Amino acid sequence: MREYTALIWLLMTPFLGAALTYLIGRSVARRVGDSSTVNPARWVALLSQLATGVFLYFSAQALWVSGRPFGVTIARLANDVNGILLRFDGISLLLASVVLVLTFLVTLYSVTYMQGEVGEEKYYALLMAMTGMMIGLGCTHDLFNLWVWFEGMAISSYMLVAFYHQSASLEAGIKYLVQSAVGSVFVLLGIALIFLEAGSLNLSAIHMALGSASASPVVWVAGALLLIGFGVKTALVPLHTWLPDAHSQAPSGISAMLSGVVIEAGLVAMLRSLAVLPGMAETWGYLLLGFGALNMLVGNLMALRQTQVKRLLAYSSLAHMGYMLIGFGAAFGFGSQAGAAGGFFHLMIHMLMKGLAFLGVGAFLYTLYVAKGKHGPLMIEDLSGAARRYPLAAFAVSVAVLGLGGLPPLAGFMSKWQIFVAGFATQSPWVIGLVVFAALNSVLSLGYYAPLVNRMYRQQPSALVLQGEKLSVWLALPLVLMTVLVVVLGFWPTLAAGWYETAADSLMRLLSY
Amino acid sequence: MLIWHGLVVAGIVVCAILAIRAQRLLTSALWLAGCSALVAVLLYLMGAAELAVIELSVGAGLVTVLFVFAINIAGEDAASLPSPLPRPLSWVVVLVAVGLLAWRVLPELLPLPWLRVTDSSTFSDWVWGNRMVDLLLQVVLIFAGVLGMMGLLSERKKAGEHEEESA
Amino acid sequence: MNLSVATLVFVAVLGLLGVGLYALLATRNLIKVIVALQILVKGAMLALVLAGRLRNAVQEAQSLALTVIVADTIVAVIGLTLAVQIRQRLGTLDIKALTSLRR
Amino acid sequence: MTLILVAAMILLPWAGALFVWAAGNERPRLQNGLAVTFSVAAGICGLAMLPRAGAEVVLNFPVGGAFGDFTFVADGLGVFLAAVATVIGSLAVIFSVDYMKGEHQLGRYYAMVLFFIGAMVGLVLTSNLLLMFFFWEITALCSYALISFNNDDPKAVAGGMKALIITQLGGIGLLVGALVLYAYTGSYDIQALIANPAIVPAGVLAWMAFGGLAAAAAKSAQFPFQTWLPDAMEAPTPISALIHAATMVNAGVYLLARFYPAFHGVPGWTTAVTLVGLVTALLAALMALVANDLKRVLAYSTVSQLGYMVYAVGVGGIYASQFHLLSHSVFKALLFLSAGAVIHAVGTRDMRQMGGLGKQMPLTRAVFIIGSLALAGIPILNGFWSKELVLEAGLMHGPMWAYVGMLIGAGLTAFYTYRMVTMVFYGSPRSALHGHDAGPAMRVALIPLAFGALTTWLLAGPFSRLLSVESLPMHHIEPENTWVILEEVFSLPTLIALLVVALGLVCWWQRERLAGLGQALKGIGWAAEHSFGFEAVNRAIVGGTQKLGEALRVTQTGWLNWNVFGILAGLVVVLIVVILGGR
Repeated sequence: MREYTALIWLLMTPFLGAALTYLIGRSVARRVGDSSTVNPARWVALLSQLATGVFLYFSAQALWVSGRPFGVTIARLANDVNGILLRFDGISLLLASVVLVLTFLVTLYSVTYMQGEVGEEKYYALLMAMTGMMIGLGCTHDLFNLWVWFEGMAISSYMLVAFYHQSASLEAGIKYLVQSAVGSVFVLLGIALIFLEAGSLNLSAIHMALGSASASPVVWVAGALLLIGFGVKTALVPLHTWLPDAHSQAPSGISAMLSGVVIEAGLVAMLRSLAVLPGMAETWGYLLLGFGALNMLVGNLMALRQTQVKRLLAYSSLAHMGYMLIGFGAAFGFGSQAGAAGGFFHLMIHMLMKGLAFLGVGAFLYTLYVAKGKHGPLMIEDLSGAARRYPLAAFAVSVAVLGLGGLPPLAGFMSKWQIFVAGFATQSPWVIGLVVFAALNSVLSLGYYAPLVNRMYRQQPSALVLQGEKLSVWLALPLVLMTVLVVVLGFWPTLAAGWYETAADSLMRLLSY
Repeated sequence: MLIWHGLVVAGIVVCAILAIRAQRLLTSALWLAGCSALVAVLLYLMGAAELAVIELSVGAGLVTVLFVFAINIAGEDAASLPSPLPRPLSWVVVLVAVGLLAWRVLPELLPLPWLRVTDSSTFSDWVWGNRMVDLLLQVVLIFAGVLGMMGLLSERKKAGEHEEESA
Repeated sequence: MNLSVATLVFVAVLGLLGVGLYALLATRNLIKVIVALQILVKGAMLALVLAGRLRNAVQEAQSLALTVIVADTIVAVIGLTLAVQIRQRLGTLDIKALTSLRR
Repeated sequence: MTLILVAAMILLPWAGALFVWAAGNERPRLQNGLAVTFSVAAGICGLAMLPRAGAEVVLNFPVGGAFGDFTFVADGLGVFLAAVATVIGSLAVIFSVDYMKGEHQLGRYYAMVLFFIGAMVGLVLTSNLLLMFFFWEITALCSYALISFNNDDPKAVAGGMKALIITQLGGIGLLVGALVLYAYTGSYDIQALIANPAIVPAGVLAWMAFGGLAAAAAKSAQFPFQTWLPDAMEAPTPISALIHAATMVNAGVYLLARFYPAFHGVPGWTTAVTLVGLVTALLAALMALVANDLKRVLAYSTVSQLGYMVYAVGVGGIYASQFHLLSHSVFKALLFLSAGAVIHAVGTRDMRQMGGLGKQMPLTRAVFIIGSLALAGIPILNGFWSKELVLEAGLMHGPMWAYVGMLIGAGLTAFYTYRMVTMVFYGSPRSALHGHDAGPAMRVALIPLAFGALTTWLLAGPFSRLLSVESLPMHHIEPENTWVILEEVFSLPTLIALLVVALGLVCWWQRERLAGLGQALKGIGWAAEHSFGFEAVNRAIVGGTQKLGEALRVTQTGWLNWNVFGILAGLVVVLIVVILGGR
């Protein structure tokens, strides 16, 4: 397969899959009723994900073999430089893989979780569309096109957040919508200003056009707008306020997607667009480091006193975004490739761990509430003694949260370590101080992760646990797979090096250090 | 020339302000339509004729219809209660943000001459050619949007199954 | 000071931006929040076209702005649908009713 | 062969953990059998490894990236501690067969114990500082999971959390050390650092040295981190014996001993280590004097004895410190396990309710007294020899004030030991408690330990050969004959020390007459009962953090307007930063 053929199909398959998922699902739903349990939408979605995976494999193969990014320009005339360049580099590979893996697991998981919900086919179709948007977001090399993918990702996710139609989920949905729309306006303004200065939207062309002159104040303002605009989706403190609401109210599979890949996709968009503004990387680096510190502190402190499990996990996403920001801050501010590698590694691992945590907690939510037609928040007390009835799910959640807390031999330790190493290697006292601060934050985070584990291993199950439904195999399968991955990557971190090292290399090329 | 531009710009801002200040939602939507129409005029004046048409039909037309529909269903909810933010704080933060933007960007714009358009490409060259990916994505966006709207509007048939735990 | 058209249009951008942002801070009605979003996006769109005009790339800028209009209309549609649903569930469009998710 | 043994010592317990966990809690007999089999197999490997110690690398996995080479070196120090971990570990597992009978979640218990044993072996055998940190944290994780094994008890949960948080806090010191080492040398090789500390700049080495001291103090429950160990006594007693007396808490001492050649040149480091040891030994001994919970007395005495070992490292007596570590592991494990037998029999840990139990449990009494005598430093038990070696080293190379302090500590040790023995086993019964003697599996664990407490001092010579230049080239420990080493003990200072110990005992016998003195010392007693204010500091820090977290929650207002305000405020701040500092 020609490399760009694979790339184009990689970008198109999810959308074709989304359309097929909806059409087939809808026609069946019309025949056998909306809340049928035999809706084939999920299988169509799974198949199209597998097909996407095949094209991703070919693209990855091409990238690894040649070691060079490749791309294709879609333009009016052949070789027209003004077209949109779709380019597959290390960052694209990382984001696409992470997104696809999590979507696949979430779809498996939803087989039980979303079974019989009204609008199941819409759920899967939008999930596929969101996946496709995120894959495209990683692959585009055009600033405006980046925004279109970004906006598409947001549009596909609004309904998923508010899927349950209850007052709380609608509330979370509208807050999410308004705040991401504001962010998206800032991004557009930033793009307009860059377009004004550079006269081009291709990222490389922007880099060259702006590189010739000294940075004008307009470009600085544009960068700030991009940082804040994408920062809303990335949940930088204090732009984070939508996150705990949306993450806690969405169906658990969607919470996993939001926390595991959507905010990271925002981060990737931010990094890509900021990286091409020449001669400013240092300032963006310091800003990212600052936001990283703030995110860790606020995320951990807010999580400390939470009583709702999903809200607690949502706040911990803030803290983990902080770790990634420290890695990328070191990359921007100090040209540390190891920092970028650490940031990307933590992005991957966080996807696994937080995805696992949300799916595991969701499994409890499902067996204790949803399966009985109730929709309440899962409180920490509800998990008392869960391990006695659900040993597998309890173990998975324990692995996830202890990994999030950075305890070896789980993968979260290794990715944090990579970031810490990069921080120390800068030999800047400020960054070293920040790394120590990050380590202190990890200890602080144990202050809420560990009680969660204790709660699940109580001898006396809560009444709710005793009445819970059985854990279905579809709920259990993703949990097992992700638990194994979290442990294996803890012992053998370099297994993922093909992804995070390549991505870090690509980012450093963008920064042209 | 400049006067026309000036008048339209003033009209846009005034319409926007009135849309915000209007007590009734329907009035607000209509002022928004006015604002949108004036933006279309400005776009035309700037040489973006095709876009002006689209803005007029979509921005001033379709969106207004949508608003009117929504307001009809939702009903007026007129009472303008005070926001939780202290008013001076809102003023200060908006003025500072906009002021900073103006301070950094306007001086760069001032010396730029308002040249005649010499671009020989056509709108369709761009939409159907160089920006085709965007265009295809619009299709997906519409698909996702329609699905999202339908999903949000669909009646929960298993309503009994989704009883809320009122807090 | 020689006031150019570019400056004037940018003033419109800033005006729309300021009004929209202020409205987001000051209004408690959900539908008005959506109106404010519309106003904001109009500003951003004007800025795009302005940039294109100054770069002698009006056609390119138009094609970008077209996508902005479409995307933003979709956002408005979903936002309005959400607002209607909220109104039907909670009986009000007041943002105060939407503060159950706190802390 | 060494390669296989080293791998087996780590992997056998871990495999055992998996098997026990997989066996399921419905089959406790199978779980018992599996746990005992795997731990004993590891123990045999540990013993078989003892004659094979050497300074070469036995295992090397090049992992690459920022993780370096995962190397293992089975030198004397490591092999010795690995043997202690596996042997005492297997004894604790055997003891658990009786002690944990009827527990619901046996799988979790054994899996964690076995996981711990493997990690402890890894910790002492690796020569990659990252990997050491890795294992260091695993031991903390296991310790936490086992302390709060009984998750229904809020005290157990709190104790586990406290242990976890405090050891993790200290662990940051080790983390900094490892990161610094990598940042300046590009590898994590411990041996290279020890052979030539000059590979990192002097100022940076100081950071590593004091970071290491902090980590060691937290792990070994030394001043000012000592508070977690007494609360860790909520763990099942075999765990207290294994993790909180014989192995994990020694990891801190091990760390100091391991890096002594690299760090002793850092100005102020040895003094700091000496001081930490001295202060801890005295404070903990005072607290042991007033505690009434049997396991807490033992915990304080552990802290105090660890203080002796740290002190020994501070004055350069690596050999003495490790020898005392050996003795202490044996007699303290013995004391804990026999205390466990008592607690298991009578169902309480409060010594005020015990008394006169000796007649009901003669075997337990006998082994407990052997352990106590060793703890008090009475000839000819192993504690006597090793403690005298520590004091000897202190007198020869350390400051005089510290030596005097440690002598006082020795007297206090004798005093509280005697108090404990009488309160538990002698006198008239203070309540209607009925004890039954230790069960068969318990005996299997207790008797070898009692024998060890009587005899391990005979190993002084072989032990010095184990730690000699052949396996630890940088520590400069001379191999000596047992008798030469033990002869050193017979000198005037030893007599003084013995006199102090005797004085301690006399004080107990004459306690009625010394009541006046007791009144005078009431302030100290009160302070000791309140753990010298450290608990209050802990509580203040924890409470403060929680209050801060609670206060911050106000920022999540739920008001959409405020949310948008957050975005705008962020924009303004970034714009200002960019305008002012954009370079």
